[in-house]
Amino acid sequence: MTTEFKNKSKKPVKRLDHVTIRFAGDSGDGMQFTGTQFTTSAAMLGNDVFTFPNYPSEIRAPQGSLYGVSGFQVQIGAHNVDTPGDKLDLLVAMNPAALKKNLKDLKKGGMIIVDSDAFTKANLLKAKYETNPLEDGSLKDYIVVQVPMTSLTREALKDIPIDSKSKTRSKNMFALGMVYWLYGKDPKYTIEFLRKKFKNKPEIVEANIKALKTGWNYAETLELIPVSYIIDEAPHHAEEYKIITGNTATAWGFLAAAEKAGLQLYLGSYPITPATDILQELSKYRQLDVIAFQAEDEIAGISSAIGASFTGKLAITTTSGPGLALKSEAIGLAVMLEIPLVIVDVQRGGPSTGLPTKTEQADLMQALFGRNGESPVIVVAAKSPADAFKMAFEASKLTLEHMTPVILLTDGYIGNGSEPWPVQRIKDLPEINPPLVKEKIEGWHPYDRDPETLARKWVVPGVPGMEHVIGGLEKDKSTGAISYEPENHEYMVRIRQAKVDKVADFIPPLETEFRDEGDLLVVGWGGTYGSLRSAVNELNEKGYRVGLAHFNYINPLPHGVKDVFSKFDKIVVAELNLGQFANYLRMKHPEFRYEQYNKIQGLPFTTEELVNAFEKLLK
Amino acid sequence: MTTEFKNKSKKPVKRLDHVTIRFAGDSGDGMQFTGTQFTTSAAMLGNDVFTFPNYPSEIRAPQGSLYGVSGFQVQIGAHNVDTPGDKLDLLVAMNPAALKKNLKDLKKGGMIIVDSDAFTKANLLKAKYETNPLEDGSLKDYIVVQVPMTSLTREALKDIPIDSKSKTRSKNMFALGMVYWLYGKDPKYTIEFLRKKFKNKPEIVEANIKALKTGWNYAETLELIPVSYIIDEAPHHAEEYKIITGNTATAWGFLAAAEKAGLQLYLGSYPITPATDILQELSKYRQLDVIAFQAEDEIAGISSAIGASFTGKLAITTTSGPGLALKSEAIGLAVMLEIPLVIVDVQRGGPSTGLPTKTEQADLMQALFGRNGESPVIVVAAKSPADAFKMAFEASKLTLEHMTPVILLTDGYIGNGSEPWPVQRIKDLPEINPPLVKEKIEGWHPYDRDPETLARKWVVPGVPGMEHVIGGLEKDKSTGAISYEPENHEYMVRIRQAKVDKVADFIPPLETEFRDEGDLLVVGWGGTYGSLRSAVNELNEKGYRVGLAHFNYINPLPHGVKDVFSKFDKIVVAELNLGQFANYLRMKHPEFRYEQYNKIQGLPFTTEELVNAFEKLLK
Amino acid sequence: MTTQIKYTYKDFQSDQEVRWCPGCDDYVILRSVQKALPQMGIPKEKFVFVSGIGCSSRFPYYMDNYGIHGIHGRAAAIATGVKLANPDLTVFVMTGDGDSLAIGGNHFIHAVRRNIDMNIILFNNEIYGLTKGQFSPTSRIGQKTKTSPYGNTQPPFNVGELTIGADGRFFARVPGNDSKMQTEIYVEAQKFKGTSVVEVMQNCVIFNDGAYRFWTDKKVRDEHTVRVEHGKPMIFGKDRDKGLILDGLKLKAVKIGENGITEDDILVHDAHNPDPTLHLMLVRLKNPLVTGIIRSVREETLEEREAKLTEEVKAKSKIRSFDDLVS
Amino acid sequence: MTTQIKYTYKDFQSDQEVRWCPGCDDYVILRSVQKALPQMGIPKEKFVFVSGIGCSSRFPYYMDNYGIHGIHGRAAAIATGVKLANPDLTVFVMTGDGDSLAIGGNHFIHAVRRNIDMNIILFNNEIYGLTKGQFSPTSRIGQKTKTSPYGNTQPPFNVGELTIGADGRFFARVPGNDSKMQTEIYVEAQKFKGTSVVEVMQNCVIFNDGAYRFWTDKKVRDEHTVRVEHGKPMIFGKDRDKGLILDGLKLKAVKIGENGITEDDILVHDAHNPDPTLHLMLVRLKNPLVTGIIRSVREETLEEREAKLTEEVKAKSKIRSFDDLVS
Ligand SMILES: Cc1ncc(C[n+]2csc(CCOP(=O)(O)OP(=O)(O)O)c2C)c(N)n1
Ligand SMILES: Cc1ncc(C[n+]2csc(CCOP(=O)(O)OP(=O)(O)O)c2C)c(N)n1
Ligand code: SF4
Ligand code: SF4
Ligand SMILES: [Mg+2]
Ligand SMILES: [Mg+2]
Repeated sequence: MTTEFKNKSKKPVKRLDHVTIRFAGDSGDGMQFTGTQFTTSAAMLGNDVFTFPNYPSEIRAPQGSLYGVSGFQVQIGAHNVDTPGDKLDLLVAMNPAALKKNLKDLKKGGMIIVDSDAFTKANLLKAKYETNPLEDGSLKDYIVVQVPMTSLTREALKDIPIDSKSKTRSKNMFALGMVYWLYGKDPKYTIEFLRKKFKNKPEIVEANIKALKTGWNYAETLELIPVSYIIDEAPHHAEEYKIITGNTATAWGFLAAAEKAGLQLYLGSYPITPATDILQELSKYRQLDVIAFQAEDEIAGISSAIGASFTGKLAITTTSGPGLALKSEAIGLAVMLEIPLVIVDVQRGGPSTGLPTKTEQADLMQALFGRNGESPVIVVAAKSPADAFKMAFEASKLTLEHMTPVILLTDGYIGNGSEPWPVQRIKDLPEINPPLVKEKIEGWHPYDRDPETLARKWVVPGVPGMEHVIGGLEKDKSTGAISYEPENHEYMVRIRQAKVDKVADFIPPLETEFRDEGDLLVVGWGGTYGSLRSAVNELNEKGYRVGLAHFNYINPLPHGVKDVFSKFDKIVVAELNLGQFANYLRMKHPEFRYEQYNKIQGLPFTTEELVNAFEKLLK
Repeated sequence: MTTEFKNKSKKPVKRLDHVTIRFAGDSGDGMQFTGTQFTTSAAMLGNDVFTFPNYPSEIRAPQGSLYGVSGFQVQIGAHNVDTPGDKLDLLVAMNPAALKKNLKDLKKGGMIIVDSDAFTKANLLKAKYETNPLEDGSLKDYIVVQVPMTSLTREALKDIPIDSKSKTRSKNMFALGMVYWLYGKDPKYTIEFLRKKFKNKPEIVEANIKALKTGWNYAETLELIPVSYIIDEAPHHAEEYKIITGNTATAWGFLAAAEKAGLQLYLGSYPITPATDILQELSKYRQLDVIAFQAEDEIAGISSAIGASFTGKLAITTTSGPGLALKSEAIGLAVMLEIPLVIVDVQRGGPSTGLPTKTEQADLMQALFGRNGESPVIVVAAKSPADAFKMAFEASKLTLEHMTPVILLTDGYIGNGSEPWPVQRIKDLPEINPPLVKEKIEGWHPYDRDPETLARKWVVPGVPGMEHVIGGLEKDKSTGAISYEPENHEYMVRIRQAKVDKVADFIPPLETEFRDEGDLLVVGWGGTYGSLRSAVNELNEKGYRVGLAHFNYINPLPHGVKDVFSKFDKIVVAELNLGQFANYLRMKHPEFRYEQYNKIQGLPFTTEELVNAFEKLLK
Repeated sequence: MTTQIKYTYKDFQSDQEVRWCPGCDDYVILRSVQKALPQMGIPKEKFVFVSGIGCSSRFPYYMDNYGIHGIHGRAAAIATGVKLANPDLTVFVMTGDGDSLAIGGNHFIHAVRRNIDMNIILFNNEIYGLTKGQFSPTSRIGQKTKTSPYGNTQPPFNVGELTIGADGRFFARVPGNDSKMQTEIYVEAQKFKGTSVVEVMQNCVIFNDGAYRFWTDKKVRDEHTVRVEHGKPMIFGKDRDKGLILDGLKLKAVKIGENGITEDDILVHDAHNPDPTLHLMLVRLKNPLVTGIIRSVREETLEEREAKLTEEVKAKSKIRSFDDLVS
Repeated sequence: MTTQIKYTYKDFQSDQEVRWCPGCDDYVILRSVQKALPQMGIPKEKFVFVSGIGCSSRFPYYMDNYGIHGIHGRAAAIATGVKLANPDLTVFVMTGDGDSLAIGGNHFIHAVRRNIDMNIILFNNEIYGLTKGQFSPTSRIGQKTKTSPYGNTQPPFNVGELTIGADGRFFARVPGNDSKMQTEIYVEAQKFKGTSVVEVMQNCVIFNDGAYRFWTDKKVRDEHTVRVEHGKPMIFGKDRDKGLILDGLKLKAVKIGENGITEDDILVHDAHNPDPTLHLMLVRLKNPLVTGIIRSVREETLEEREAKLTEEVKAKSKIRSFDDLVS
């Protein structure tokens, strides 16, 4: 730690394995920024981290209102951390509304840091408090640290020549400084960051750093904070990880896949929460020859991607549930054309517009079956923010090598959440070998297939002598000409299915975590991995014999399911929907009996509720 | 029989139980008309009938070409007839292409009547015959009746003052006359029909009737036809039946339902094969206040229907597979709004554009699950052309009384096929009681529910004091205001599901046909009913112990499934897809083991292939 | 058509908290509509507000009327069903530039073509607000947004040109910050029988602040805009000393009193001319920008045509019920 | 751009049997395109034909080129991806009035707005052919079709107005039975850099026979149509004795020699004028109907603008690979 920020107090220091913190305030209070800074510092210093932001659905709600509260939660740990944490150890609440909305998530005995300046009558009213919670005793079960942050910040910055609004706005840095002190974290990364970011505004840099330091010092001396904490750091991580959200990781996975495959990346998309970030991220990379086309709607987005794929690009389209519904007809076309295409669905709460800013896993059935006719596609899912990189890469590899569309499912929770991603270079990544044809092949027919993958070749405009037309009508099994022949149709329906089924030979078999036989197997898929892992971990620590089988690959299912499942007495499928994966398993493996644990609240699982539910099954 | 058409020949008359005939010729040869005439006469005279047309997918293919052949198949029977028949007893082929395309479906020993005038070199070439099949002995296994129909017709009409083209065109009536004689059918209905239809063109009437009579007489005297047949007639049917296609029956079912419910019928649709007929049929009924709105696309079609439903109409939308895909997002909205809406999917071969003029049952999964989020709808299916009336009525009743969208599945086979429909009057039909509110109710909230059906009330614009807004965001369980509350969301997701599940209490329980216990239970759904029934009938006649359980109601499944299924040793699910209903049963009733019999050729089952397949399972 | 009840704008306020960003022009639109409604003489329960998805599409929640908050882009299609099914209702479509011109472009042009009597209020902020700032089909070339970090490359639609190109019979344009003009024009739009499109130059303070400053800023707006009114000369300027004249096939702004130009030389606005030539010129003008009702041509509406045809068919047909049909 | 290979129309014929109805204008279009292609000097493998669904959309199968027979309405959107992904290709969109203006209306107007260099050949038979005869968005009021048994009630789009309303830079109209004019105009459309829309007045012999008879019938076509050519006077008539003049804001057909009118009074066509006022008048004219290239205004295409921006960004950025990005 830089000497300046050495803890000089005599207060005791307590070592913790992990801690969960939430910064909450008005949308304008900079809570997302504050949280991100804390997270980055902790991670840079060698903690594991996992974050989850919780924005209001309004763009900019009136100051102080309940529905305008913005929150950022992070769990940091000395060891592996799989979730943003269930219950809070610390809640930073910049106003009454933030306190009101978030208090229920605080642990009994947890700490609250509030900006007491914000607890005005007007603000209390907006937060629908009848009495002041700082005074009425309602917070007696918590350690309440009241700090007049606004006035302290303004006082500290009084000599800096910036406007009064900017001074007030720096109070988030004051709060951050306090939290840094509390957890013994060096603020150097934030200071560096501020210097870079506001290069051209030295007063702003000064103000922010001053506020930060003031907060730090204030915490050190404040009696109300009787102790500070330390979460062991493993500094070797620092260089090889970046903290990225699942959406960024998804975007980067495609960038890497395109480069690895030697192809240009084409995205055709239409904004929709919570998938828009991927489009926004990829819009930045013209220098990498990415074409990020914002279309007039979802159908145009995917249709243009189909056109791009026809010309030999790695073509993708990104959306969320309602957009996937709109794309279903075009996905069917891609199935019929047998061309590469990745469709990303960042799932949100449904049905219909539903809960657009919340998370859910209820698009699984739609991804598997939401098309007319027998229209199989490969379906894969990412299990965490960082895993989204891997699965975007993997989805690209599968679509390019197997010549059939792939749907990649993520969700709002992992799309917006972040965790450290182990930086990878192109050379570390698996090869991608699409069956792209660049020169004339004698005797070739558009629907001839590779015997191993059943993929057809990818012949793109510009290759002389290979001119051909593909389309959505059923086609002859070899020439690709329109065919209404009954047997040919049956053959084609079955071979398209077989092509997808065969993918199972090219993906890793199912593995279990914790143990490969026992009393209960917890089965999950996609973004619930972290929560399930925590829960199963806890159960094993409690002495139960519980295994975890988490699926990244959904259609086809990986090999080994039967072996894995048959070694447990009970199987429970836990998911954020009414049981879609459980039902899918009933179709594919009717020989087992499946218990279900489901939650449909727009929220991820908490470890606690999972542990309780599974314990019941174990009794 | 009118005396004029009394069989005066000495040829023996053979009594048959049923017979299958196909009329085939160029698209311009009027085969659909000819077939329909024969069918109508047979039915009017008291036979049971079942037809299936087979159009070319081209609008008007070049004369004589193979792909321009149009066919119309009918089975007529003294008793119950469930299908258009597998193999033909008689093939009428107006040219070489018609013979070539249809011969494979003729029974060994069956009869072919050909227009020998059409077997010119040019036509043989177009039909890709190298030698003339009438001469090269390739038809030796059949009774071939060569008739120079064109010249005989022209000769017969030589004195009638119509143009030469019209004379030639009358040859289909010549052929029809022959077939009437052959099966001892009185042509009086056709003669009446011609008189009415061409009221203002007496020469055309004369020509057609003359041609018909000439054909009749010709058959009577022709030695090549050594015998005529009789299929017993039960004339009491004549008055109470109309032969209608499944698509017309669907349209009429909605007309009846709207009138019964006291509502105006609103259809918002976009043309698509093979569903267009329903839109076309309903476009005719302005006098019944039907609003048939042809929208700019499928999405506008359903969206406008949602708007109409909001105002208190019986709102429907009709489409086929690719259109259903496009409508999926809007169906989700209707689920969320909890308003009445029927979506008809006349299934065709898929995926994508697939085989647009062919039949298939591969949209089941899409109907059940093709939407984002947990988005349950009621799904029902019609099992035959006439049953489409009942199920359209039933779908309307369910959507109106349970305030949730219903998907009605039919298919190209039953949509285009026809059979006698027992004429029903409004008074014979069940009551429909939608929870429509016409006056202010104090204390009402938009999402209050009826405890029995869980349906909310249908309050429509125009009722003072009941103004409210509904939308696609999750809503508070009572007030309907936007709600992001986690528990409320879970409650709403589950109650929408429960509302659909509860429909099981309002529909008939599952029943079996033939026997209610045995060695094999054949399970089917939708348009395959006729074929399955024929096959199970045959198996029982052969002494096997086979039952049939056919599903009209798919989501929810009717009560009684467990009871029915558990009384058979084996269960086989037969469907025109890769096993979608079988998989659905695995989800809903994992306690049973399901065998599958599947066909994906754009064609209905034949009785023969079913009998063979099921026999194998019985061994 | 007139009713006894006298409403005030408060009768149209719902109990829902309005949740737009402070300073958003959407507040102005809301209040202007609420003020216009009492002037229409229509019972409250006969209004239906239909919207899609977007900031603007939240509108129906804030009105105490019947309404549907639909799905993105489909408001015009839903409204079409509402109006065809019950022509007795007064239908408003509240929509954004993304909602009606991106994903909903098709329903928009078809609604306009069909000329159903409904009122499309198009909140054109030249941005996607609700999804936090991506370019829209009306965003300008070069505009930096979250999905065009280096500047937008797609040329924008001109809403008026597109509307009239789709055979639009009523088109008006109003500044988002001018409540008075809005209220007047909403009343006119409702009176007009047929599809009326009102483009509101709506400022999004958060993601595209100042897009219309050149025309709506109080300091300059009188110089940079001309409000046209049927039958009146196209005069503008703080001192009402400027006007539009026709110079061949081009509109030209001139100063009255200069170069011998008098008020009589100034074009008189004919909103009712079925020929859209001049309306299109007005719609395209950028400086001064034209506000007010640019085009308003009465033609038979779809529902009128439908009703007439249905009457004709009924008069000729003997079928009165399902039983007649099957008998 | 020019290539050594000399093609004839036969080089563009595929081995698929052509399956339109005998007598359909689609045959004329096919042959005209096949004759136009050899004149373009582009290697065969660089052409891509994209279509949706409809009789017209069968087109790509009959060409020996790369092609996609897409889904209904999405041809323009698919083609957008083809061209943006590989600007080196020459892209044709073959589409019907239903395909491009009903279900595909949105993609159509957006393609036009964006000005991507592609050629949209719109087979306007004012009917849905493939689905056997329902009215389309260009069908006329009163037209009896299978879904309008008592006559169509929906007013039609004017393709040219809609195109120009969506900021169209190239619009041409050609008779479906005039192969020579078609070939010429397809060549011009391809040469034009930007989105070109060619409306073909295509006769559907089966479901809407004679829709264009008034204008295309050999006996009257010279009197009822005027073919405009850039830089030439708008003269028509069998004896080339008629012409168009401007009368205020209206076009008027006059007889040369009568009322003192000479050839010099006749309007000279300026297809390149960015101001669409006159083009719109021409597009709206019904008698004589205007054929030929009505508007052709060169502007930067989307792909040109994209390429320029990408070059700029590259010049400023040090990131050349994924590894640079994550380093
Ligand atoms: C099918 C679908 N696609 C995308 C979205 C995401 N979305 C919601 S509103 C919106 C754009 C809003 O822009 P605009 O219509 O201009 O309204 P504004 O917010 O600017 O008022 C988008 C892209 C959605 N809700 N549904
Ligand atoms: C999603 C979808 N909706 C509807 C159809 C049915 N359909 C096929 S072509 C067509 C209209 C064709 O009309 P047009 O584009 O004018 O082409 P034409 O046949 O007249 O050349 C329709 C409605 C379809 N194939 N797919
Ligand atoms: S984001 Fe823009 S348009 Fe939306 S409410 Fe805020 S200011 Fe208004
Ligand atoms: S139906 Fe009409 S458009 Fe289609 S091929 Fe036949 S004539 Fe041509
Ligand atoms: Mg907007
Ligand atoms: Mg057409």
